Amino acid sequence: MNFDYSGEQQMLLDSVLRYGLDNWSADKRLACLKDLPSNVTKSWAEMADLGWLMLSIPEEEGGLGGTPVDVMALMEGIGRHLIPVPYVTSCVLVPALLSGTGETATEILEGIGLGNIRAAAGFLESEGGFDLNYVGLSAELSDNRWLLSGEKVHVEDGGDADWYVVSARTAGSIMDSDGISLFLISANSPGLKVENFRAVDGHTHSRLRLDNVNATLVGEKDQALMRIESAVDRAITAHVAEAVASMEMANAVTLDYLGTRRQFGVSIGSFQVLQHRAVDMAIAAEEARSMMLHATLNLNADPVTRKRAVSAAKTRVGQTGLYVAKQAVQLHGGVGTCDELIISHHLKRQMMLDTAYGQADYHRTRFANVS
Amino acid sequence: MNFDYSGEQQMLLDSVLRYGLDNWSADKRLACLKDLPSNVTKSWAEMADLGWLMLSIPEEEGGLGGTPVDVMALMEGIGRHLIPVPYVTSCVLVPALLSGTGETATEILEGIGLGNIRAAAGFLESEGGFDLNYVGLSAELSDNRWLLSGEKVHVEDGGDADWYVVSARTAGSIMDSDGISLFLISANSPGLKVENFRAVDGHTHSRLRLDNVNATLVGEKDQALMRIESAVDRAITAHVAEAVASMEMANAVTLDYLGTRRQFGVSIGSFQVLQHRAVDMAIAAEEARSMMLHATLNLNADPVTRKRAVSAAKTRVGQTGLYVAKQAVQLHGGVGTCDELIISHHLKRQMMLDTAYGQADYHRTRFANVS
Amino acid sequence: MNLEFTNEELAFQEEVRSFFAEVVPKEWLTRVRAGLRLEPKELIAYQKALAERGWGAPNWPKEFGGTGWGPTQIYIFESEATRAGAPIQFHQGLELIGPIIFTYGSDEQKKRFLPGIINADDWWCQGYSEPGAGSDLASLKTTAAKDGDEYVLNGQKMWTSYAHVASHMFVLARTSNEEKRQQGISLLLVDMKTPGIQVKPIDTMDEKHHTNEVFLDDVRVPVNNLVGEEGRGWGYGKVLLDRERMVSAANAIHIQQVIDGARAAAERLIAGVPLYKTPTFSSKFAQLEIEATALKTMVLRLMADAAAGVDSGPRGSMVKLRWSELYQSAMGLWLEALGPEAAHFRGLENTQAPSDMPYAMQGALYSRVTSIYGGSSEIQRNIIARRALGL
Amino acid sequence: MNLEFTNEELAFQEEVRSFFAEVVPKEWLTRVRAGLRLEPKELIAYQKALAERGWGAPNWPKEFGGTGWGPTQIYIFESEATRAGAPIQFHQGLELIGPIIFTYGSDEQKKRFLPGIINADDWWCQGYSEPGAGSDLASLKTTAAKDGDEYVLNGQKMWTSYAHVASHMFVLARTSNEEKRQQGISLLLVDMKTPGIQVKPIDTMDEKHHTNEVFLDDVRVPVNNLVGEEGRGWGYGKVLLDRERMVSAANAIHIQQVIDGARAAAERLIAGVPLYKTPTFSSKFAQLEIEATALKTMVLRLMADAAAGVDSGPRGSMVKLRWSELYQSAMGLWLEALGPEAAHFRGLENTQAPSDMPYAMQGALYSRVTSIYGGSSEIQRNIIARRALGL
Repeated sequence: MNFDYSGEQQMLLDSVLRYGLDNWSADKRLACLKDLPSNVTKSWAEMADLGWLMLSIPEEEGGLGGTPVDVMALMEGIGRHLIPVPYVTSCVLVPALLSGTGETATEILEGIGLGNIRAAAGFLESEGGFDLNYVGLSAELSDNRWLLSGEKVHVEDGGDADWYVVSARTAGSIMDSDGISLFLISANSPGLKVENFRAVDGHTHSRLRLDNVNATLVGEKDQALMRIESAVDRAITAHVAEAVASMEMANAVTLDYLGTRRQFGVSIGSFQVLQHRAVDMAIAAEEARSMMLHATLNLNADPVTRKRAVSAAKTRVGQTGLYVAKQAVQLHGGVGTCDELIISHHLKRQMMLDTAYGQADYHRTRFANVS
Repeated sequence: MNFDYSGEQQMLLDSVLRYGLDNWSADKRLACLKDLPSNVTKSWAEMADLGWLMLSIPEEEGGLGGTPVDVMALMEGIGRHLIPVPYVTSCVLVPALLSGTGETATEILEGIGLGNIRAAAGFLESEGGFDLNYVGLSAELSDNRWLLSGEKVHVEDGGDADWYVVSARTAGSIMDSDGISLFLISANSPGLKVENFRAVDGHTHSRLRLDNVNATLVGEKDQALMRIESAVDRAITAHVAEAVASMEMANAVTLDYLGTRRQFGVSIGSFQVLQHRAVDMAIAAEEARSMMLHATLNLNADPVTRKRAVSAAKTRVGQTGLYVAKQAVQLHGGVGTCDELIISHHLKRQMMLDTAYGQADYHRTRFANVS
Repeated sequence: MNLEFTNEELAFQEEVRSFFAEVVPKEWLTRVRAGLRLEPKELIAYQKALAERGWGAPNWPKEFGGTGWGPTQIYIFESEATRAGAPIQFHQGLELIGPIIFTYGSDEQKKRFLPGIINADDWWCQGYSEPGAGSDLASLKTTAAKDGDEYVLNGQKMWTSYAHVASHMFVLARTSNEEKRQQGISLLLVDMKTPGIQVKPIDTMDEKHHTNEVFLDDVRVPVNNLVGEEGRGWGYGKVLLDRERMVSAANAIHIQQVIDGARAAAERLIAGVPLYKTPTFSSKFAQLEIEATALKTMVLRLMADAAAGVDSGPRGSMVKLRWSELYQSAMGLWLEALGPEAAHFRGLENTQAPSDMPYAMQGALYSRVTSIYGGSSEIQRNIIARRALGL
Repeated sequence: MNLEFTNEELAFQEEVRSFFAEVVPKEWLTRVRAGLRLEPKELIAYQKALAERGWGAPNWPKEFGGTGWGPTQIYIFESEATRAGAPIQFHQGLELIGPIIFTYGSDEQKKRFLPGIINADDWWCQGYSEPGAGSDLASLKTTAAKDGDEYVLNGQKMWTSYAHVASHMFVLARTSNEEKRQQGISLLLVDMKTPGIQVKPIDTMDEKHHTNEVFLDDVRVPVNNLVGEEGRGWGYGKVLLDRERMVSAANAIHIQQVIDGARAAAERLIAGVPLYKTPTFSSKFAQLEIEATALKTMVLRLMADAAAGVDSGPRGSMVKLRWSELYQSAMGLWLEALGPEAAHFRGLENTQAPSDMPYAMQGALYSRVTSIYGGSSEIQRNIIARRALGL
């Protein structure tokens, strides 16, 4: 039983923190956001050079074979400085979906690791909420080619992906656990329409409409749900680490503000009500960090244990993350709502992290029903 | 649109307040509790003399024909001084169940109004929770006599009743809305076993086991559910007024304590955290009073409006009442948990009031599902 | 004690209802429900329609062009506005400077400025807050130096809502330095076209331009535009204390619009079932409705107090506090109802999101400021503790 | 970084598990789950069984009769105790005075008193609080005047848990008046059979006799029973600061018992369905389990810090705060699970309620004091703000 990072993990975290501070710190952020796509592209290339993009890709597929704890260390750095790169999608989720499924996948993974390819994954459909087994998008085999038709309403970080991994129905009917398969499609496939949306936190998401799109089957036919759930749990857990680091930064910034901002002739940190609020925010961050460790260290456990751990973490970190970010804004007063201060950016990211892959209540229900 | 008591209602409230202060005030309470049954009997006789017991009984049945607002005024007095009499059961619930159902009922009601008879009502059965339509207790007609068999798990204030009104199944099956009828049974009927329980707030409740108990049908056969629901809504609303007055008293006592109790050389009311807590308690009481008015003034509306108003009030007053009472104990510190201070008695009563006829969450669900 | 309206009041309700049915366009609905202000030109059109009907200033006495309505009528008016999806009237002129002008202003000021507020020819903004002052308004630094027939204003104002569209601004400025910081502050009426005024937008996280910094650089204001007496501007705010409860009340009545917005969003199917029918969402929504019922009844009691000329104590502050909390919760539920697509804030390359998505997110972000502005929740609690609880 | 136990630790877990399977009677379960202390004779029997096995003082060093276990073993021990339905050991002797005696006491005191704590021959109570002192302990008034070989104690103690069953009491008393209120306070060990001690029960709302007032009237205590130096008693409490986190940790591990109690109560059918399967109850229960998971992981981190000899900062206070909140919530859920019969506190005339009903109500009422005693939640937040946040 041990909660310490190894020396290498600590070094990784320190480098990401330094990178974030140098490139995305509060004072540089507004300028970066003005030309967000090119700054993200620049960071992506630099992260590729640093080897970070191949962290969780298995060694046999050109990566570093990093563990969940390695990913957690990296995500702490990303979260603390709110680096708006599609890291979790491209470098955690997609590798977990593709790894070990064969040659095409290996090529894509190598490209991701080197920074040459970005990929995203689409599971969710209209009227399906966050349910991963709600898959109606059809895959038909015709002349030995898979043709996909249907819609994915939300693809996290789909905005600038070169490839999409999507779930499709190859057997059974909508909501069946069996009969779901994974497919790879290129972003410029004929018949694919990509609609992009900017989120409030600088990420770009997509809606996909497919009309007989040529696709490559990935992994076991009909039996992809377990793989998808496991990969999404990894993505969620990485997000959880990002959220925890963002909470801790928001707390640090707020604590600093409480000490320096003066009203009615005294520092506002001398007001007991604000002191106790800061304490509750600190406790919230402690709880969140504990849940992050709990989820991360159970990612390789049996599926029931893993799902309960991940959903518990997603629930509590969603709740405490929003609490901390909202209170951080509140304690800053009017300026807390301004773009100029970093604090509003933490709130926006926390809102989006809570939404990604299911809000707190969705995961509380999943936690209760896993068996 | 007007929220003022009439002159008569104000006088009624003032007399109950005076009566409570003279007989059940905090400094007399512990002595009273030591011989609770005889002190309740004494108060009951005095309340009969004051005409309070006949307040909500219709004039044509020997009562004063009081309105819901009249009852509310009286209950404010009872709640403020936590007078542990079975008023709501005997003088609000039972009259609403019996009135207009004929001769036997009129006799009972006259006896209640004069203080000669106490009556209680039993609806709830094992595995039925708080659902009033969950009725399995059977009523069989044999030689023109109704014979009842079965169980009622909780009869509010049943401890010293002379008569019980119980719901029984005369048609259909358990949980059907139709097929429920009301019956009157005497407490000393052969075949009736009464088990009594003391509650933490000084009230005494019962469990009834019936084995071919001779009973008198009251009101329309098979169609009693609407009457029961309406009567229980009146009882709940009276309890709500009691709870609100208790909250306001708990707040007043706590505010006084904050002003007088000194720690670390200052009055504890000077700590901002405790000030804000007191504000939240005051807001809770304002919300509760608003809900009390909302429910009371909608008691005679159509059933859907009435049910939504009553369940909304029951929910919010349950929540705010527990919040206020718990915080009142918390702000008093250790002494708040002692019998000696009145504040713990307010908490115990709030807990029981929240439980009676369904806790907050039960009524929130009812509110959502009424149509 | 009763909740019923008289026959007269019921007739009035009918009248108001048919008026709103006519003047409120459907395309306002989503933004109004999300608690977002409409565009200035829409608000102006709405105010002009009200003014034409004689209802431009529901809370003002008749002699100044108001309706002279009592609290019950105002309650009916706001309830019907809520029901019809009408916005809250822009309040800087109507509720903030208007009443000060008709209470303390000169006859000339009344004649010049009051009609423009009612018929929306003028748009007022409030120059009170300053950088660093926040809740501690008495520490303001903007100066107004008398120079002949004019005051010369210098300083910087902050959080000046809608300064970028306003034609006029009312400004608190220091005309002398006294020991007590609240003294020596004067209230001036300023034409926004006066040279020396520079308006700079403040970018807020909701990405809606609604507030500004205003730089005052040798801005010359005729002494005739001084309201009341020099150095007593601070005290004139007190007339607002009593009116604030009506602003809070109007906001609180309109909370139903946000709740309706969340409810409409929850018609979305989740795994084939409308979200509002799922037990966990349904119970959260019921909780919101129940708390809104309490708030609405608190407002009714406030109105009844006002009708009876009774002081309603801290209930105005309580209503403001609870309103902002419920607004924030309702927007949270709305976002939840949007599901995964809540993340779709702005469509790129001509892509459109369903109309309530961007507005719901904007409304949710905007809602955070409601527990900060107009006296933060913390300040409100300080006030209630002191004034009502004597702590 | 990992959560796994070593093979040695797994073997230890097996050993502890079979021990508890033997010594814990089933009839304790409901009371333990409701967070209620067992009867003194039951606690004594339990402590004697532990002592016999060599596990009487899990947190003490070996040299004083403790187990010498490290944090992981202690964690395993408490987790298995929790699982088996074992109570928390009575802590006044084990965690409060014992460590002070083995740190500051004389050899004679160690020899005389430590074994009695471990084998439950002695029962200690704590004479610290006084009427009116509450959280402000330094204002205590009880005096100890030296008279030859004895101190003569006079004063009144309050909230003295289990004084009515205790054989000994450790008392803070003033041996001199200094300017700084914390100075001049001494710590004395008192035999409860000494003449002049009167114990009077404090009636609490849970109707369980667990605390008392203790009147000290010319109580003569041998000077040999002074711990450490005269006038330095206040400072000896500091040894507890570090140990407090272990007490909080043990409580927090045992929270699972209360949660299991609520869960078992929710097996009751409501309209034919087990309550725990209804969506609203299920989501509240899940919330509780999730927060308990966070608490448990906070405890693991605390244990890991302790193992590494690292200061865990304010995490002990945080654990205490969150534990009391979760305990209170769990008891609330338990009561809700009881439904209408939650009101059946005591059967009259030989009537029996299902065994968990009275205990659940008693536990719910008792739970209120856990956010008050041992530094109220408000005091804990003050401490965290000052020590950890520097505010």
